[in-house]
Amino acid sequence: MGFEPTIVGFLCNWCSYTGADLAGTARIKHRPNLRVIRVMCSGRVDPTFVVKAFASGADGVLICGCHPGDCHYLEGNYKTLRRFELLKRLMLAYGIDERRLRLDWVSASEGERFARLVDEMTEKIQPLGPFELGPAFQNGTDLGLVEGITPTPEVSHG
Amino acid sequence: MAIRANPHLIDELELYGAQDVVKCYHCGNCSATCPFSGDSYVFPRKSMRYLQLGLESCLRDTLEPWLCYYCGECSDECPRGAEPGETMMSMRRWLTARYDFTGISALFYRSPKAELLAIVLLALLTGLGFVLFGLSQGDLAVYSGDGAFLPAEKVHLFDWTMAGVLVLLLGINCIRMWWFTIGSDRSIRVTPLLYLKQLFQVPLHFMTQKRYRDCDRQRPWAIHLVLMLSYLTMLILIMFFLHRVQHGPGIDWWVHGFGYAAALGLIGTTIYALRGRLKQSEPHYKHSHETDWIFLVLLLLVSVTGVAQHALHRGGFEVAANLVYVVHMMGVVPMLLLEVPFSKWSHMAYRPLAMYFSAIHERASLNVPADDQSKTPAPQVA
Amino acid sequence: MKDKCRIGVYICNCGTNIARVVDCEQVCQEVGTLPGVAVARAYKYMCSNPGQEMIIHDIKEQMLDRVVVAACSPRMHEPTFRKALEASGLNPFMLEMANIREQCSWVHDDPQSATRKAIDLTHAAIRRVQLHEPLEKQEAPYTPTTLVLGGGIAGLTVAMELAEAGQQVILVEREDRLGGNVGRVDLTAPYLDSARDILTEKIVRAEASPRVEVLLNTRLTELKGFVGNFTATVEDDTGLAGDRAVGGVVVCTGYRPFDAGRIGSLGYGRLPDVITSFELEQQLRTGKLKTRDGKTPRYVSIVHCVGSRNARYHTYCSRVCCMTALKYGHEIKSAIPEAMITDVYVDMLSFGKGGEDLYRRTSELKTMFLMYEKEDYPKVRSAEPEDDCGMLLQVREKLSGVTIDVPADMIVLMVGMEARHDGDEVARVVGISQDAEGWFIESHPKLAPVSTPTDGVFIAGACQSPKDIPDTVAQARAASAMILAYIAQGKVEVDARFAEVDEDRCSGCRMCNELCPYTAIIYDDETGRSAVQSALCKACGTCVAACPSGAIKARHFTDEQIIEQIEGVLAWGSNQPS
Amino acid sequence: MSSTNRVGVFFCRAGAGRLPGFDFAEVADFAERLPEVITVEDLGDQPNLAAQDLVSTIQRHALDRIVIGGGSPGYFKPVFTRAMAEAGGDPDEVRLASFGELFAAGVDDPMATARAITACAVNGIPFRLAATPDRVPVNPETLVIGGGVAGIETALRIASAGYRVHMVERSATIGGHMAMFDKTFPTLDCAACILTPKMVSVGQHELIDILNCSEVTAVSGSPGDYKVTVERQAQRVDPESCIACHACRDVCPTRVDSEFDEGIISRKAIYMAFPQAIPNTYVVDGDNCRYVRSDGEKCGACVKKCPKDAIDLDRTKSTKELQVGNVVVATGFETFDAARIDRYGYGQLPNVLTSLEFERLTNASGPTGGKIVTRVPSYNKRKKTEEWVFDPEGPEPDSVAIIHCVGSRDQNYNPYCSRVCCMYSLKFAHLVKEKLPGATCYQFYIDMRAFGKGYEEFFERIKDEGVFVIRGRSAKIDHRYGKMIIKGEDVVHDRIMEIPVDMVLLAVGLEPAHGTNRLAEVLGIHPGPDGWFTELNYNSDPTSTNRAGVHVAGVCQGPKDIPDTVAQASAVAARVLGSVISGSIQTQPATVSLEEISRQAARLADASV
Repeated sequence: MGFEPTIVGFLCNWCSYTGADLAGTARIKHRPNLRVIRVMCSGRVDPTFVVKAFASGADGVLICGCHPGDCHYLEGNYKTLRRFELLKRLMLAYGIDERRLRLDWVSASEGERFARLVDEMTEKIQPLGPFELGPAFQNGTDLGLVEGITPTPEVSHG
Repeated sequence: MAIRANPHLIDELELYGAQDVVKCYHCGNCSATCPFSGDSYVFPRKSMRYLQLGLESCLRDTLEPWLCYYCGECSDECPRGAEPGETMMSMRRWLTARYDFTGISALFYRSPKAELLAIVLLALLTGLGFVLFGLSQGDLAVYSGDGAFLPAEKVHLFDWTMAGVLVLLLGINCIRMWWFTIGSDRSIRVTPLLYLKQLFQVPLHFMTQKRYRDCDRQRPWAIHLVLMLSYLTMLILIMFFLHRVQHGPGIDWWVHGFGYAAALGLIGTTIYALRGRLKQSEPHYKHSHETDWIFLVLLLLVSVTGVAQHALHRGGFEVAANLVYVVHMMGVVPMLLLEVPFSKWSHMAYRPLAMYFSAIHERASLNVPADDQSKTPAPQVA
Repeated sequence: MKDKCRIGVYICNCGTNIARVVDCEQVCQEVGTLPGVAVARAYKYMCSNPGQEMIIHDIKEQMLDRVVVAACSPRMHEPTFRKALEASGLNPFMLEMANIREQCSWVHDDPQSATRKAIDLTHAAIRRVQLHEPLEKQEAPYTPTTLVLGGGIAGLTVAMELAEAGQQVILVEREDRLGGNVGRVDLTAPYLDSARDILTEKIVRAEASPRVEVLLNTRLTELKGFVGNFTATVEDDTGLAGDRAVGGVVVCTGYRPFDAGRIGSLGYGRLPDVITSFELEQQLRTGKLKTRDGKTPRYVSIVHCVGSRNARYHTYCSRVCCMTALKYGHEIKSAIPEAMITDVYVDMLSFGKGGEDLYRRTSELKTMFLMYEKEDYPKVRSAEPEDDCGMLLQVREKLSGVTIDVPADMIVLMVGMEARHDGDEVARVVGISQDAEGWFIESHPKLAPVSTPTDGVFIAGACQSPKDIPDTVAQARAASAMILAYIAQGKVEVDARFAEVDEDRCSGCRMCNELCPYTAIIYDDETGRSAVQSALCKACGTCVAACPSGAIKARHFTDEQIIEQIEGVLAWGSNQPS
Repeated sequence: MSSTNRVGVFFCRAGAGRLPGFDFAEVADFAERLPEVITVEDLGDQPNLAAQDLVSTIQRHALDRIVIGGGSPGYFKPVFTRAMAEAGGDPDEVRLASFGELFAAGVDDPMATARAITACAVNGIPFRLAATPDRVPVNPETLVIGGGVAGIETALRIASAGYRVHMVERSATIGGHMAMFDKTFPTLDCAACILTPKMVSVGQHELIDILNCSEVTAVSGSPGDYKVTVERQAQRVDPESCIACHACRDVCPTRVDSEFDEGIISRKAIYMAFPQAIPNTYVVDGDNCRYVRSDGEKCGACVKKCPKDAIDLDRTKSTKELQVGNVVVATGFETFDAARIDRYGYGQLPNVLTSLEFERLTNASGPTGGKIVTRVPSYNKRKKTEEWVFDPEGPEPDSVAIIHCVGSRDQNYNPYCSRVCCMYSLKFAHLVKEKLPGATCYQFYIDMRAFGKGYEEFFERIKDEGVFVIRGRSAKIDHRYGKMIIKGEDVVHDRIMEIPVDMVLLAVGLEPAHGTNRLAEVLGIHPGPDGWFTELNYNSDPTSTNRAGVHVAGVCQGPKDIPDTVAQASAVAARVLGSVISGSIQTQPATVSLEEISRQAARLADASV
């Protein structure tokens, strides 16, 4: 059995989440590795969410929003785009393979595109193997980048 | 090469009786209903399509209308009232006209008035001829034997002359039929042996109409067979035993026995058919072209006058018998001369021939590498 | 707070939709042991009455304070279950749904991994719901004026429907006349009634009505605000702009005809007597049914599915062309009784009331029907002098298997319907989405065929997908019903999910002010802090993600809730020995 | 436009099938006396008119306006337009006086209406514009007849605006046919997921009263204020007390075919149609209950068993009077009786199923739990007979054929297209392929009518799934050697197909629900030639009827799919809300005075100048 990565997906409510639902209604089969978290807009995706996801054991993170120009909130996805550049540099600094993080656009009518995206991403991450926390990353966590927003630490894991 | 559509063909066929074919929307119900429609010949839908599109050459070259015996099942179940059965009937009329090289047939079918006129003229001419002939050499009061008004041997000669003309006319038409349906078909190669091997089909179908019996309803077949056999019996009696037929007044059971049976059969079936057409009692009687009426009326007239002269002769009414004989001939001549090569009666030749040709065609096309004949369709992926 | 949670977890089988792939019992067992979970159940149809009753019963009996439903997409049934929570006296926001149908059972085949995923998603929902806070719904007044975009038959119907109910309407039309595409039509199928009479009545009444304000040559350039309280900026040709306060918007922008010139083989634009259905309509209206050189055509050919049912142009069927073509058969025959009509089609879609009858009657006119394979368009060429016709149309006729040349003096192309080129602009302004073909997407084809994801904005008629007149009128009225329901209520509930600024943490940097696309955040000079105007906020959360001091909180999408969810989906994996 | 028009009126009788018993002479006589009319001609029923003759008529009388009167005068308009253009007149001045539409809808005095329509056309004004409706006060309550998806949608729309709705449903539960479906095309989301929440909302809405097991027996009153008599079958189970615990069902000795499951399994005489039924209570089927049939002599077991004492088998039917302003008719359809076509063998061959039976079979909550299996013989101990039943463990079919247009598009049965069968057949093919990937599936169709949003795409997808689509109506089903042989012509490939299959699904068409004619009589509205209720105007007013305040929604007006039904049902809600919000309802004017016509015409002329 090969390595099955776990990918955390942040999908905007209006386009990408709807597109993912459409993949469902159209029964477009794809890999079961993505775990979707719904946000109202891709602009809502705080870089700390991404860092948190990796810290909690995700092997990859996918952020999806409406196509540039189509944002339900007019320009939220442009902000995501700008923020994403910053995020990539951060990833580099942490020594995270950039293939583990992806930003893409899926509109409400692109169920097929969404399914393809999930498959592609899964296939790309598979050969990379499970994500391991590098020293830089751990330093980052120590620096409080993540700690600051982690809620009540006494939560036990299921 | 593309064939040009002829939007006027449908108007032409309308004259031949195909009034409802325009309604067909090609669901294929008729072809699937038809017990004859099968592996090599799928009809009537396809022929109806040729007709709708005015593909004259396709229609001319098809044997399919002759394979239909008009049981009427297709018309009964047609969801659009397109009358596929009647359409096939009309196509047979049209094909008859196309096979006929003289153009007379086409004239008759397109204008029944012309046919009626021709019949009346020919009848009068015949009547006049026979009366003059009779008066010139015989005695109106003598029916048979010496000095007969219309002596059997002379009539016999006349009959054989007429038969010669008929065979010539019909023969040419049959050859044309062969050319259209088999001869000109480049896609098949027919060996003389195959022609010979299948030749038995002609008498077989002529005598038994055996295919007709495969229709779901068998009664029309029975009626048709009785009519056909009666007619054949009568034909043989007249062509070969006319002398004995006319002989009298005693009853020659060896000949007259057959004659009575045949006359009964002819009169019975024609009355049945006329009644059926009047009452539109069966699907194939629902629609009547003028030529159908002319044919039946002539046949009934000829049969009745035939019986009448026989009876009058036996009853000793020689003058009356001779007069009725003339009337009889006034029916017989137009009926044979006009109906056999040019109109409805030609089908007694075309139909068995069609069976023969179709059997040849079927076997000949087996030699040709056929396209996929499998029963399951290929997935229709665009 | 979290320790004291009592969560009810409900896993829906959705008949077999979910249960076929996901082992619902296993999900139930695994999540049942999680901290905070008081009860976990699986049931055939959670959304049905017994299912909802079960939840309500449990809330009361088991003293639940939070509910997780693992079922279909929240876009489908979140409102349903929220109502159920409300019915039992719980705040509706104490609900979280895990989407284990659209995003799990329907897209995965392997039961094991699908069940795993369903458990993870449910687990995440359980973790998240623990941090949910009760939110109170807010109400806002509803302005009983409606903006109708588009003055075609749909727009006119909406306008008159509302005006007759005594309500104010602003009818905005981009062109210089009302009537739209129906205005170009002479007679309607299948009864050949006058389209003009239908339109005249509506236009005259609309223009005469004191309740309908007709704005011609005008566009909607901006729509601000929210349901019941929109501010619409309309701009006319001269650039003169004005703001209107409206409560709801109905988009009825219709369609445009397909450009037949795109299909080269049909000869449109190349041969003068190849015309579109709209050009024929014009000829029929003016009584001048002539070829370009002034002759009366003897052969008229009508070609269906031009631009429709073809992957290269539009996959969809344009729905009205078949009936219109059959109508043309009658009209041409009436004007020129000697004309021969050929009708080249793919499938005959004469499906409406009276449609099949019209088809039969057209057949009886001796119209020659030819069937071609979808996408295998006929080829049109000029005829030679000996052909005795203007053009020849070559068709690979399916039902005879023969390639046929059809004589034609005039060829009518039944051009399909296409989304309008300015559709994306409209979609952007009013905040709705388009499908791949450019049609506006309704909220749900069966649950809410005229609603859109933006509350208060409705779509009607052929801008949603091709439609004939009766279906357009029905849809237009359906949209009117939605508006009238708002008006009758006189108020709207405002989404409780908006952003809030924690004044203590706000540094007053004003970064968020610029970011907000709805200018809902205003900086207060006196306090030196920013504040969100909740009614204008649409809860996108961009400001939340951007705030450097973490002072902004998105209600119902807080950082804490999302992070808890992230940990939830990954909880199982991190517990596994690697 | 000057007031001295020269108008020619022509009556075309051809296609007057829409006008039985119409007196053309009377209208012609009337038209002749109108001031601007120069000539009136009755062109009889010739189908083709020569443009040249008309040109000379126009020129002879110097006509500047033409009015064509008749049942469907539009059929003659193009030749008049052409003649007008060739005679040098204004082709826009060819007006239609169409009597067919109002005739079909049924008006009280058709001749008066015809005269008014003619006068309007002569004056160049649409009848509907000239005939300004009156407004009368309206009762804000609404009656919805029929609790299917159309009735539910209308009721919810009206109630959500804050107005009371009475919903009368003939059967025990609302939901109609849609509740029986498994999936809906083309999105394949489950019907229950869409419908049951709406049913729940109806059941819970305080402004909606559901009267199940009830029928409307009489309607009196006038627009805006109708008095409706509703007859309700005996309520032998008290809905307030019933807790749907099944105890009564378990002891009931009587089994009858379940209507909800299309008779493929049975139910008891005390039953709930399906677990999600609304109202969610048990009902007693009085026609089959042993106690009721024996006048209280026998049985009564359920009464003793009920833990809440909710059952009283001695109750009798009751009537209820309602006062409403609007009536919405949403009575839907029933399916064509496939047994009428004996060559398909329905009723004789156990594995020939109708579409509704298959919906139940493939439905997860159906008798086999959604498994597609063929019927197998089984010995019924109670009846001591062998019968064919569905066994969830029974054999799966290897091949399934679906025949379209069963009873539709056929002059021997129903000439009209039922509009939904093509799509649901494609859906069936998909379900077969999804649940039995190894099975072969054939579709026999005539024209593929995939016209809605996403439908054509769905058709393409079905083909990609490997379903064989055969253009050609199957003619018959034979039974040979234990297999059914389906015979049909593949008209595209010109061959006869004889395919052995294990299961045949008949895509039966839609017919008006039984009792439609009686209801029409009670309400004073008209069913058309096909039996569906006639709308006031096909194009501009597809939901109104000739009686003001009586609306038609959904399939009872003509076959429709679910999106179109929902849209139409909401459209009716708009009409109802429009009237109750404004407090008055518009009457349907059937005639208009000459003075009014000329006044309106003058106004129209001023407006267009």
